[in-house]
Amino acid sequence: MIYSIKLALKSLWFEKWIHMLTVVTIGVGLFVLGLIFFSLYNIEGITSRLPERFSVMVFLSEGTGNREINQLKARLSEDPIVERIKYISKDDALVELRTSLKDAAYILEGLDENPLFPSIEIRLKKNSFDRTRVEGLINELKGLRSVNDVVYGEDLLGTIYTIRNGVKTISAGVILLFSMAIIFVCYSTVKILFYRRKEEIEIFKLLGATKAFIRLPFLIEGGTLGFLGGLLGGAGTYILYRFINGLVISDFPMLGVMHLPLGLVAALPAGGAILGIIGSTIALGRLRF
Amino acid sequence: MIYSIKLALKSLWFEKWIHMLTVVTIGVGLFVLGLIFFSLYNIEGITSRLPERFSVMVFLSEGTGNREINQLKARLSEDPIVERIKYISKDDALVELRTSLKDAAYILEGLDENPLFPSIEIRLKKNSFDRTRVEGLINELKGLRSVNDVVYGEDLLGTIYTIRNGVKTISAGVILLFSMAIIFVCYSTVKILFYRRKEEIEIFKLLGATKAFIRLPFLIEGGTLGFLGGLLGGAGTYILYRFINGLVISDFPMLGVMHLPLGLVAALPAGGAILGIIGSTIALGRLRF
Amino acid sequence: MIGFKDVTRIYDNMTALRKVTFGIEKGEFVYITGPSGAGKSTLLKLIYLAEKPDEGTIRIAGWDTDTLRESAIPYLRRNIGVVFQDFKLLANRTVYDNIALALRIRGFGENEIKGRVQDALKLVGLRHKTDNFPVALSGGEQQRITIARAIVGEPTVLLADEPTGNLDVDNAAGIMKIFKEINARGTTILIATHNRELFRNTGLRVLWFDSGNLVADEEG
Amino acid sequence: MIGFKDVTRIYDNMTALRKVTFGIEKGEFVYITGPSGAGKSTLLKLIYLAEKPDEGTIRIAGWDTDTLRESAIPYLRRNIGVVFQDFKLLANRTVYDNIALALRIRGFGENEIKGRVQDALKLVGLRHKTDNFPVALSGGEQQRITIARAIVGEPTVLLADEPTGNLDVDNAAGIMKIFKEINARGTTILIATHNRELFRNTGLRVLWFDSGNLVADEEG
Ligand SMILES: Nc1ncnc2c1ncn2[C@@H]1O[C@H](COP(=O)(O)OP(=O)(O)OP(=O)(O)O)[C@@H](O)[C@H]1O
Ligand SMILES: Nc1ncnc2c1ncn2[C@@H]1O[C@H](COP(=O)(O)OP(=O)(O)OP(=O)(O)O)[C@@H](O)[C@H]1O
Ligand SMILES: [Mg+2]
Ligand SMILES: [Mg+2]
Repeated sequence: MIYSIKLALKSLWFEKWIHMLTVVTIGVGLFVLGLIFFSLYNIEGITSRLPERFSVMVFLSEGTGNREINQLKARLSEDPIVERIKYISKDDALVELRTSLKDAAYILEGLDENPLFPSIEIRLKKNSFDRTRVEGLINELKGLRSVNDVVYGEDLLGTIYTIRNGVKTISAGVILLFSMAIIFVCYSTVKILFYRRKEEIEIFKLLGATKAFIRLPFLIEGGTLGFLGGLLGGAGTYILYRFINGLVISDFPMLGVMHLPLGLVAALPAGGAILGIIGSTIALGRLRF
Repeated sequence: MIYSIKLALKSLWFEKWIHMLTVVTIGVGLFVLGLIFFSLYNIEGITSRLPERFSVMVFLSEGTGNREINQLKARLSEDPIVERIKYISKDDALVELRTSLKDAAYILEGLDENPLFPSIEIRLKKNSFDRTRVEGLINELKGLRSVNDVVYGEDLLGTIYTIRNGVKTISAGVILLFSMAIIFVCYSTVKILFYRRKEEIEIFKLLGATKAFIRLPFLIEGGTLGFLGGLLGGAGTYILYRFINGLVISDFPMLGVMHLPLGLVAALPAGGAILGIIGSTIALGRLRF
Repeated sequence: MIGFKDVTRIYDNMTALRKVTFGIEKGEFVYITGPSGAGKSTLLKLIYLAEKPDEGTIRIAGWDTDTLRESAIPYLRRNIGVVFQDFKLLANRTVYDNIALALRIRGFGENEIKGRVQDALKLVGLRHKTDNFPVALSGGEQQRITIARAIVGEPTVLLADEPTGNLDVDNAAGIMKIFKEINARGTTILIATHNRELFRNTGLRVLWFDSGNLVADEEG
Repeated sequence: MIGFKDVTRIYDNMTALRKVTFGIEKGEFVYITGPSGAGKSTLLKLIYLAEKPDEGTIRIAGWDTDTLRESAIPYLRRNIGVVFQDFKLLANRTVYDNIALALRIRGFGENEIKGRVQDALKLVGLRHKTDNFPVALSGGEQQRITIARAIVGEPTVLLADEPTGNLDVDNAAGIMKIFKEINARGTTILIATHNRELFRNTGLRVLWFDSGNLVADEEG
């Protein structure tokens, strides 16, 4: 066992040049995978933050009394999918309209009296965002006598779902593709390693080495290569993350700060080691005496 | 020469298993590069199409005569950066406002008379999109007596530039990174090939082979591997393109159809062959007798 | 110790050994000879299990090769020291590591390995080459390293394939002396050689092969 | 044809050849002998330019190795056929391709190559092994393939390093007969061997080496 480790380390060091290239290859592969997970993580983050910003407007009927309004407010506050509600009086509504019309606000100057209705703005909870429940709530509200109309971004709702599903579909494809690519790279790397050692393995066998004795150095070597590749890939991902974040902060503040889960950076070396060992095992195949 | 080609092909066939892995590795690398170029191409396409959709609204002063309006229209039509103009009368404007307010359009019901101004919508040319010239035009228009106000997406204008520059910066980094990665992969592949043949090369030398005779099969082999890898990468890119396009058409019609320049698909095998030959040359290094 | 019964080995269309039958007792010293391509190396390969017979059965140290479990092969091989005709030295290990490998495979500790390897190197007269790589050795030196590796594990059977092909008379005599000493300590020895000088007038047993047939079994 | 003047070759701290001076005329048949590690192979390596002398000068076929341009080396080597002590056969090529390689490097056409390779294989008695890979050959067969490769190009100088180390008496005699025929046609021949039987009573020139020193230059 100790000798196997020594053997593996010696071999790693003895052919350090060729192994450096291997590590870089695996590193690049894992870097790409890291990048993809990073992108997915942030896309998921951004799309899942969207519903939070999405609100339902409940326009109240003219002449709805305070009691009814308070009842409705209480009913909505209790609803599990509602984050918070905001009551907007007729006057508030006009101010808001004026603000949103900006330069074109002068079109409101001809108004004699406030034609707007009081309304309640409902912000939905981020996590319990569930289309059928949202629609259920909306239909319930529409049935109320005190409610004149409910305006909700039906289109937006659909779009968010489409985007999320699209992202998920693409994600699945891309992850599958790149995982396969990385396994291929690891496999081919170890297979090449193995081909180069064919003669050595032959001699080991003839001298009476057990299969475990022959395999162990390869597994250790493959694992180490994968681990180092993962370190490299992780470092690359982290550096790119810092770079992108710098760019985002200075040039695209509206996108918010990207997030790189530290677990991902840590997972790359571990994943690399596992992939390396799997690749080595496959590449070694079934030894025969 | 003929023998060198035969030698290369034989060697390719003789070790077809290991070479298949090499081709896959290079293929994956070139596929990633293809993907990046594809993405950049489409991001460029989308951002350069944005200004086309961007328009400047010129609100005319109340009581501006038809002659003045026609003069202004003529002046604008002549401007090299203007794609086309559209005159919107007071009535048109109200219809448009009503449409854009949708469900909330009832707020306009209290209006006695149309409070809106006639306006001219200017669509800017896509190609001659140049910030300073656009601002020059806007300032000129603001100075006119017949013009009440000019509304243009100053923010949007800035954002487009920022996005474009950001994309370019990221592009440069990503392309550099991946080109290096691919050269590394090619190099390491050929270096491994070379290591495996070290003994063979030694024997060739001792039998009196010239350097060209020794190098040629390697270059042919490296080139062929790169070419096949490129074919694979190109095929992969094309398939993904079809897949994404299918997705886009069915789920994100608003993004428009993505474009895959056929030149890119063709460039991958050619680029692969060149990279393979470069990699082989570097890997062979300086032969000594 | 070693028993061949009607053993035939056919490569593709080439019969390397044909219905060979013989037995070797524990502690015997036997030569195998015959012209190039007679099947000498094939015979040794069958004993160290690098080849399997197409027909017939082989018994080694009580094991029947027909019924031997694959996982037992390494342990059987550890009792057999082999001097390969083509040396089979690892080009990327030093002389020391090449010889030590035979012991490391057997799970020896580094201290014991050190002593044993140095002894074996001394025996073949190459202690000054301990840290060289095989490529830096002359043909005869490589051959002696191979011999050192075969004997360092103190095997119960020693197989030597043309062990003096690259050695001058004096060195060859030295090696034969070592073999005889090991044999005296009880090791069964089989030497495949075309060099009749080695066994002439020794009175030792010689198996003569020609084109895969055992043609004579006599004293040298 | 070949002239050594005060040639010394030192590997690291090991002097393989020390101030060696001799000359060989065109058409001579010379043996180089001495114990294992004497420097025989090193001497041949210096002639086929695989090694460079640390001191002294070597002249080969009118070329001075000091002033020889690197690009001329392949062309000089094409005039020298070498039987390597460790064979140096390509494991992934058939016997045919291994021998043909020597001619392909020289730019021969495939038709001429075919005829010549078959002739050379016939000469060493291995026509039936044309399509085998080296691994499927016995030690002596590999050695004869190496010899066939060395002579197939009809070199002006033939260097053979222990060419009969893996051959039985009859095969060795056959090979020596071939060498003598080639020599009769004008080829200069140098054979490094520890096998004194080869030159005993032949009356041919023998250079004796010991620990890198040329200790005798006499008739065998
Ligand atoms: N793997 C193989 N495939 C096909 N033929 C083989 C193989 N190994 C050996 N042979 C053939 O079997 C015959 C016997 O080979 P073997 O190596 O046993 O001869 P040998 O007696 O050791 O000869 P030498 O003295 O030349 O080493 C030879 O003709 C050889 O070509
Ligand atoms: N590349 C090298 N580096 C270091 N030492 C070397 C190298 N090549 C040869 N030697 C040493 O030089 C000495 C002479 O080697 P050489 O191969 O010439 O011997 P030789 O006469 O051919 O012996 P043999 O009959 O055993 O083949 C040997 O002691 C050998 O160890
Ligand atoms: Mg043999
Ligand atoms: Mg030698």
